[in-house]
Amino acid sequence: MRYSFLSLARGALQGHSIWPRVWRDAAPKPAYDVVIVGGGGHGLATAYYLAKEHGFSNIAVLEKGWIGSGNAGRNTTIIRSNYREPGNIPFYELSMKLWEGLESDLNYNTMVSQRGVLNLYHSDAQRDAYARRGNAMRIHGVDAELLDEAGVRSYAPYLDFDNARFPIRGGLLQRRGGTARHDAVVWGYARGGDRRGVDIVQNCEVTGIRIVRGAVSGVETTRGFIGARKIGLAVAGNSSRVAAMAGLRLPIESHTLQAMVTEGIKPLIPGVITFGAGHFYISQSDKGGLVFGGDIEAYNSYAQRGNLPVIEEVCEGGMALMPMLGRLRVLRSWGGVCDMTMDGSPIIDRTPVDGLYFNGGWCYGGFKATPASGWCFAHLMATDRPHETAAALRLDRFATGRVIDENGQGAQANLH
Amino acid sequence: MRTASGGLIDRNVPLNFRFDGRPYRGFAGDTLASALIANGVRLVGRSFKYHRPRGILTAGPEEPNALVELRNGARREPNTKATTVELYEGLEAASQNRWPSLSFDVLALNGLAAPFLHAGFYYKTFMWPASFWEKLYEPLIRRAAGLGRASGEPDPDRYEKAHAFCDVLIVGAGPAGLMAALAAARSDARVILCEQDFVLGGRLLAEHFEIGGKPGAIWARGLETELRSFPGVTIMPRTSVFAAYDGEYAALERVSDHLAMPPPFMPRQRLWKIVARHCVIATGAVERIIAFGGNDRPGIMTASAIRTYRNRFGAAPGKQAAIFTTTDDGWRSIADLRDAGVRVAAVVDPRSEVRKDLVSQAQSVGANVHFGSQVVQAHGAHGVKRITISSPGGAITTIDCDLLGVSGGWNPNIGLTTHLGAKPIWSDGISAFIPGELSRAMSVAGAARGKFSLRDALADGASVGLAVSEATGFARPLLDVPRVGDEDTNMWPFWRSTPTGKFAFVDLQNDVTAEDVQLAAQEGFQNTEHLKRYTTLGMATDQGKTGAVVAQALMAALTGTAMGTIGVPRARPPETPVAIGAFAGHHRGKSFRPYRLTAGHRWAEEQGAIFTEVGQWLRAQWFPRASERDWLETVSREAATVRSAVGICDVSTLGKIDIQGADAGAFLDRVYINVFSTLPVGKARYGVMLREDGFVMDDGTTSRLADDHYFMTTTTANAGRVMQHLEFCHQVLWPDLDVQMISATEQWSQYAIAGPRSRELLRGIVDGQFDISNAGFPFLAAVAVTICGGQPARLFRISFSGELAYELAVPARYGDALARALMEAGAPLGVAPYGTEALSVLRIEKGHAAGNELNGQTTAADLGLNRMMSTRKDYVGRVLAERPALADPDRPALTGFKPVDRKTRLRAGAHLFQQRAAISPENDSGHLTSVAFSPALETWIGLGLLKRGSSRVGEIIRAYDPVRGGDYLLEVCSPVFVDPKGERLHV
Amino acid sequence: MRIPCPFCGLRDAEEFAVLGSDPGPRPDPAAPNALTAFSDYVHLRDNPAGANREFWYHASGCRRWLRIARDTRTHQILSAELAVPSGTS
Amino acid sequence: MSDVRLVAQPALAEFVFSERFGNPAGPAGVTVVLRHDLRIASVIARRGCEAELAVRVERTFEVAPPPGPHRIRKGNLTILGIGPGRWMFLQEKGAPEFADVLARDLKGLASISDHSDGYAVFEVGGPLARQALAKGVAIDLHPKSFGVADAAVTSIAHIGAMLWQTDDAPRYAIAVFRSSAGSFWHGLRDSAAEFGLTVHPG
Ligand SMILES: Cc1cc2nc3c(=O)[nH]c(=O)nc-3n(C[C@H](O)[C@H](O)[C@H](O)COP(=O)(O)OP(=O)(O)OC[C@H]3O[C@@H](n4cnc5c(N)ncnc54)[C@H](O)[C@@H]3O)c2cc1C
Ligand SMILES: NC(=O)c1ccc[n+]([C@@H]2O[C@H](COP(=O)([O-])OP(=O)(O)OC[C@H]3O[C@@H](n4cnc5c(N)ncnc54)[C@H](O)[C@@H]3O)[C@@H](O)[C@H]2O)c1
Ligand SMILES: Cc1cc2nc3c(=O)[nH]c(=O)nc-3n(C[C@H](O)[C@H](O)[C@H](O)COP(=O)(O)O)c2cc1C
Ligand SMILES: [Zn+2]
Repeated sequence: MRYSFLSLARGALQGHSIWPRVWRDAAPKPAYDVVIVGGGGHGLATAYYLAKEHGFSNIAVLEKGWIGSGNAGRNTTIIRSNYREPGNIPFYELSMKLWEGLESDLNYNTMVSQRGVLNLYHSDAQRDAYARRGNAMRIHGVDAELLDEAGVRSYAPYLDFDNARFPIRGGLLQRRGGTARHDAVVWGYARGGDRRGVDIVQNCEVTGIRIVRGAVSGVETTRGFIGARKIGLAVAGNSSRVAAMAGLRLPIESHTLQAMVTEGIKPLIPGVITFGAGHFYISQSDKGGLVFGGDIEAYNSYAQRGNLPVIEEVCEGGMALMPMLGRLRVLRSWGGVCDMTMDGSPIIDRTPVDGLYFNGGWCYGGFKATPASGWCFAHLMATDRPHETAAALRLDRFATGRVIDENGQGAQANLH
Repeated sequence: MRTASGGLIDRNVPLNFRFDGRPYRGFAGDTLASALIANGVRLVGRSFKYHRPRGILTAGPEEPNALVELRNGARREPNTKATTVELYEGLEAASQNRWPSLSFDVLALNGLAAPFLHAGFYYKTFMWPASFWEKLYEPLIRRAAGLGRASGEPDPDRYEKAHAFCDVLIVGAGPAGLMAALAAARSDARVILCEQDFVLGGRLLAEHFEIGGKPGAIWARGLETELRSFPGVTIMPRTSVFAAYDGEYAALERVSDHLAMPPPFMPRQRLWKIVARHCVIATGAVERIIAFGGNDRPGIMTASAIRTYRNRFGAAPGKQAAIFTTTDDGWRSIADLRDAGVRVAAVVDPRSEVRKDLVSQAQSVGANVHFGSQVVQAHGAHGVKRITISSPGGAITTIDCDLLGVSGGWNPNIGLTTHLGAKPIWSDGISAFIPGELSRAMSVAGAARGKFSLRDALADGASVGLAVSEATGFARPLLDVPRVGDEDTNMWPFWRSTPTGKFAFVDLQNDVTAEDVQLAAQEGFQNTEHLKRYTTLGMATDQGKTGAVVAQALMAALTGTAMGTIGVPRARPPETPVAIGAFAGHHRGKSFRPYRLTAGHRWAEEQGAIFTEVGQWLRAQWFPRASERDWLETVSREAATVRSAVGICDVSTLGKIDIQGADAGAFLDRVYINVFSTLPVGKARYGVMLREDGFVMDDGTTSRLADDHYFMTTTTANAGRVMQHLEFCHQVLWPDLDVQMISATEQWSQYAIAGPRSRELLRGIVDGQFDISNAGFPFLAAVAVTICGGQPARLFRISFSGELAYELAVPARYGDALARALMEAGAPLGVAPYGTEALSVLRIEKGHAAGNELNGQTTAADLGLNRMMSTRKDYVGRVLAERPALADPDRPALTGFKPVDRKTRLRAGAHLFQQRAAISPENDSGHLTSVAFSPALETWIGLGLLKRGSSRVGEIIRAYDPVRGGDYLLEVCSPVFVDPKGERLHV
Repeated sequence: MRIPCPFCGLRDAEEFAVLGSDPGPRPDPAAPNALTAFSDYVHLRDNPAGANREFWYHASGCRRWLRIARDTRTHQILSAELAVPSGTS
Repeated sequence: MSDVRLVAQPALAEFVFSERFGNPAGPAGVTVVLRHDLRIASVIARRGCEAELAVRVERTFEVAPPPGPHRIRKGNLTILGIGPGRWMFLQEKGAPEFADVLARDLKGLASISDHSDGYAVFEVGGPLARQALAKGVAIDLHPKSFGVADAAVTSIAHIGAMLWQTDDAPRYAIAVFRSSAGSFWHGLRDSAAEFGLTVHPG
């Protein structure tokens, strides 16, 4: 069923009986050519592109809960390609381009909204760092503008310019950045994959990876053994646990990232704004809630929840930047388990086990990567060669020293 | 209407207020909602999607409908639940989400378009053309969505945070909470009792129960008095415990919200962080709705809310009522309505029978009783006027009423029990979710765990209280549970009427209907979480407290599953919404973060310094003079003064670490790339430390004051991290070493005295017995001296500027005086203070790396410091610095740059390309890290990281800075622009 | 979260800096496989869902490094001890 | 040589104090005294010397350094336990040589550093002192869990501090780094405003 104004009208007249399931409730088959572990955005996008771009037809996505129950279903929806390191920029820019065509590709409104992403700076050193980053983006053909204080004042007059502990000096603006409706991305890819024959199997937790003579043969799951010639891991926050099933140790720690949403209000904040002197970023959802967050919890966690100090810190940042937020109420806060790497950048690579491919290390920033991650992971799994834009996202970069450390924090996961 | 008597309001204290501009009057003890009801106001707001007219559904924080904009101007609070607003004199509130007015709202047309606007309709359309989304569709949706309007102005009120500790925290002061508190108090425990309401008593305030022969509210007041007599008990009204976190609870005290404006010196709200050894959750239960057509019309209320308005507020929400109930306590409303002078036209109960006395009571007030019946539709545009009911055999009856009480059963308030991850479980007994397995430090009592009758709630509160006292190590006290009559709690799970009718809501605020649930099921969004995310069920400001479970029950029926098997709804903090300002407390504006000032701060201020933030420090950036046009002129003058005469600069912010112990030298050898154990006493040495991953972490000068005593300096920015790193190296890696360290940053006030005349200046400061001649006190000497006639100080001959220079440190109490003394002594020599900017110019002229180069991505070799890397010892980072990519000779290395056109201004952050190479990522060969206008060279100069930079001196390259429109040629040169042989250091 | 510092007592986690998981002993820099051993030591982590051994630094307290075992699913602290037992520093 | 004599400036000299802040009604709920007479030195036991150090301290000062996060007072000497094998020694009305003398007395057994200028010390009393402090202090000051025999190194509204109780009134002493004294004072002033606050610049 194609979605359009027309079909919507038809549905309205026929009492909605016309709408079929968005994806089938597939039961697992005994074996597949490709099994993707993890029904988040990345797993579903990978399956979709494997089917659409590489002609695979016998694919399953195995999800331990319901699709989108991981970070895909709980992120703050920011998409951008304003990276600094040459290992990252082309990849995230590919993602941005895919976002720009995603809705017509999927025939699903994922509400990609290029409302602009502004990162503020508060010192000369920060300005220089953003200039370096903006220039790197421009050299890669990505849009970037460096605003001075006057530029920020006219772009976002409601910020606190006059009483700030760390005065705003300017910002790096990517106008093509913005937000997308996170759940819709999951559902859109699921629908797209499903229509191309991908089996989406929910409530199917992978509990083991069967390896025969150094090569994968399938996965043990809570719904029985499922054979597979190739297995792709896209389990984000659970990367270490699943990789351990194949005997791998990863340069990853799992940490909670919290986010918050306020009660709905009429349009107040048009774009996405990130504070440069504290941990705080914000945007407004189409429903009206201000969606905001900040730093990860410093300790390892799989609990999918965080603690009060980070919430306080985030709100302190919010009040420092936008004192008009004071009386708006936090309606809900939540947490997700982030796969933090030792250099803060992701990994899309083969593993030492034949037929086992790894996609993870998305830290707190993998939503924006969803389309490109699926695209590049599908490319890697189909061709056994890295996609050109993801060639730097290797697993061995820690051993060789070719790390992609955007902020220069070094090998401590919770500092990225 | 206000009843003639009754209620807990104070009829002697009338209060005037306005709603949508019209004046009304209420009484002390009213909420805004009860006062509106007492004034006959029924239409209070508009719903989210269809903009349907809405009234007041409940009497508590579970309210989905009666949202208002409270107060005006900068104090405007959108989405405020009228049911939780304590009335005060002069209160102003306005309806929201309507245009142009509450009674005529253009977007109510959405209601007509409802067939198009079903759950998730937007995912299926608005896709073409792509650019129309941001420009057209999205702005439309955004404007239509949202509820109230933010003020858009800085919040003028103050917020506070506070900490509290207790043995037992009790949440909720209903009968269960009060009994638990009494038990704990009598056992001598330290008790905190938090109640979100402004009166203690919970449902006792809302019902006409008697306890031990006294009205419930009076009993509660008596108990409150007894509790207050215990010194260990703290009672906190107007305080919601809104979250359970690891080891602490978060609560919000609404200190001044019941007043027009906070009194002087008082915050608006206070965020409490409560550490309790044990917590008793006694939060009661919330009555839920039933899905039927038009169940959202103003005048439709939960039956318990009707009783609350009648009994607590003396307000009757209508003239002619009907009751639609599937619980026995719904029937109890009849007596209360009768007492309020409200006619009860009918009682509709889907069950086939209830206890006889309930029936006879209904009949005694003239109500028609309809068993096995259901309300299928409510009618009335701006408020219910009529209801249609269907009875067994399909009979349809119409009943006139302007008030419909609905009782669909009770949901225990279990939110707080789930925050730490415990999963609720479904109870068939009460047809509701009850708390699952809890941590050992948390108990639940009363209606919050399904002990619904008053008798049970009292007994449960008492027994939980006693058990908790014992568990926390206190003696079990004597406690009688007061006598009360029995109370009906029978009910029958009943979720929706059949037929369900149009606009049968399961989420009133977000306009989610039973039809939407059906559609979600059909499209595969069946899991509770998919249902929620697809339809927005339970995502409104009430978090679905009255309706979400109805939708879940519908979904269970549609999918043929048992409740709870396709997902359990997850509550998240905060239990009730909390203002962002409260989480921030006083950390906003200039108080966002503490600031740190050096001892010379006031002196610098007097010198006219402009300050800049470096971490938390404020440092003098430059010292402008009236005659100077701009900062560049000032900074150039300051730098030139250092090169030609003498300048002084406050460098107290550098991290200083006192390191002692027999193995101090050996320890330093392991943390620095170079050797310190051989440093002679009385000498200083520049050191570089790496992180274990081989990249540079920090640099600084470390002096040896005695055999077993070193004094380290770090960069200002990294001081904390270095201290932590050193402690790690000692305590974790090498605990065998005899070394002790402690930060001494704050003890010493330290000034750089730099320039060819610095020795002359010092001669006027340092006491005569100290030889500070070039020979007697050569470059890198570091000793204790006395100055100004006996004041102990430390003198270092070190230089960041490349000039003859010193750093002089005194105990911080003399920091201010020393700056003044240095200025005085230097006056004849032309001394000037200089700030961080001139400091930066001077160091760039000398090619010294600083923050922009020590960016965490550079190796010692990148910075030209590889010769310092000792090969004779192990040190942190040595091994991984040998990784192929770190040892790659192609890496960008520290290089100097001058513009080919000497007038060109350089800017840090520009990227570097071969002169004729195309601008492309592959050709990117580095970037400018730091730039300065060099007064010595009379041109802009720069440092940067350029691929194979050191072998490219003389080459002309291109600097590309598109974000600032820069594109110019540079000459590659040595990073040392001034005095390349370093002769000036030694004069 | 409240951390039971063996010296200071139960304190708010805000007072601490946490390094992350305990990577085990620092490898022998002179061993022939030092490069690999150090790279693994610095980068690879077990990252278990369950008991995890971690380093916490009581930065706003006694400035001791603590070895803490903590359940990453519940945040429950299983044990906490000073990195250097008292009396040996 | 200079004939200038350096004059000491107390921490917080840059703040102008008036007698009374906040709520002007009735007696002040909180009183603050700034202590400028304290000499402060850290004493960190050398490796393996803790026991011997305790003996030496006891012999010298007639009081043993407390082994835990405790406070002990003897004459004008106060010792705070700030970490395992680490103490702060404070001398009231102390002389500038305090740290040097300590270093001499404890030579070989401990490393001594002078911090006399590194801290600003606030003494906070008055009937509502505890209520005011609860707005920043994250440890339980109830007499059941904190008393004159206790000391704590902690953080108060993002500012590092040493805290101890000087008498049972109760009065508390709070030492914060000199550079943060201004921020700390602002926080304290705001916390105490509702109770009324008097200040003695000491
Ligand atoms: C609060 C928060 C805010 C964020 N904000 C942003 C943002 O603004 N912008 C941005 O770009 N990124 C953001 N992120 C990061 C982003 O959400 C993630 O990086 C991204 O979603 C990860 O990819 P994914 O969608 O595939 O992961 P997930 O959705 O987490 O998918 C992994 C899936 O694997 C499943 N799984 C795990 N183990 C197993 C198993 N053994 N068997 C079967 N299935 C398994 C999980 O259930 C899960 O559904 C945020 C993250 C959080 C937590
Ligand atoms: N007959 C029935 O079916 C039925 C059903 C439910 C309740 N009840 C009645 O309810 C009462 C049950 O007693 P109880 O004490 O368990 O509940 P209660 O509802 O009387 O008291 C709960 C109290 O907790 C407060 N509260 C809730 N959440 C809070 C929070 N997060 N922070 C601070 N305060 C909070 C509420 O404001 C309320 O005062 C009895 O009077 C009983 O008659 C009857
Ligand atoms: C962009 C975004 C907007 C959200 N808006 C709302 C909202 O308006 N109301 C709400 O109750 N929750 C909102 N949430 C939070 C979700 O209810 C939920 O907490 C989150 O997806 C995590 O799921 P969990 O709490 O079930 O773990 C939003 C989440 C996201 C990511
Ligand atoms: Zn400690």
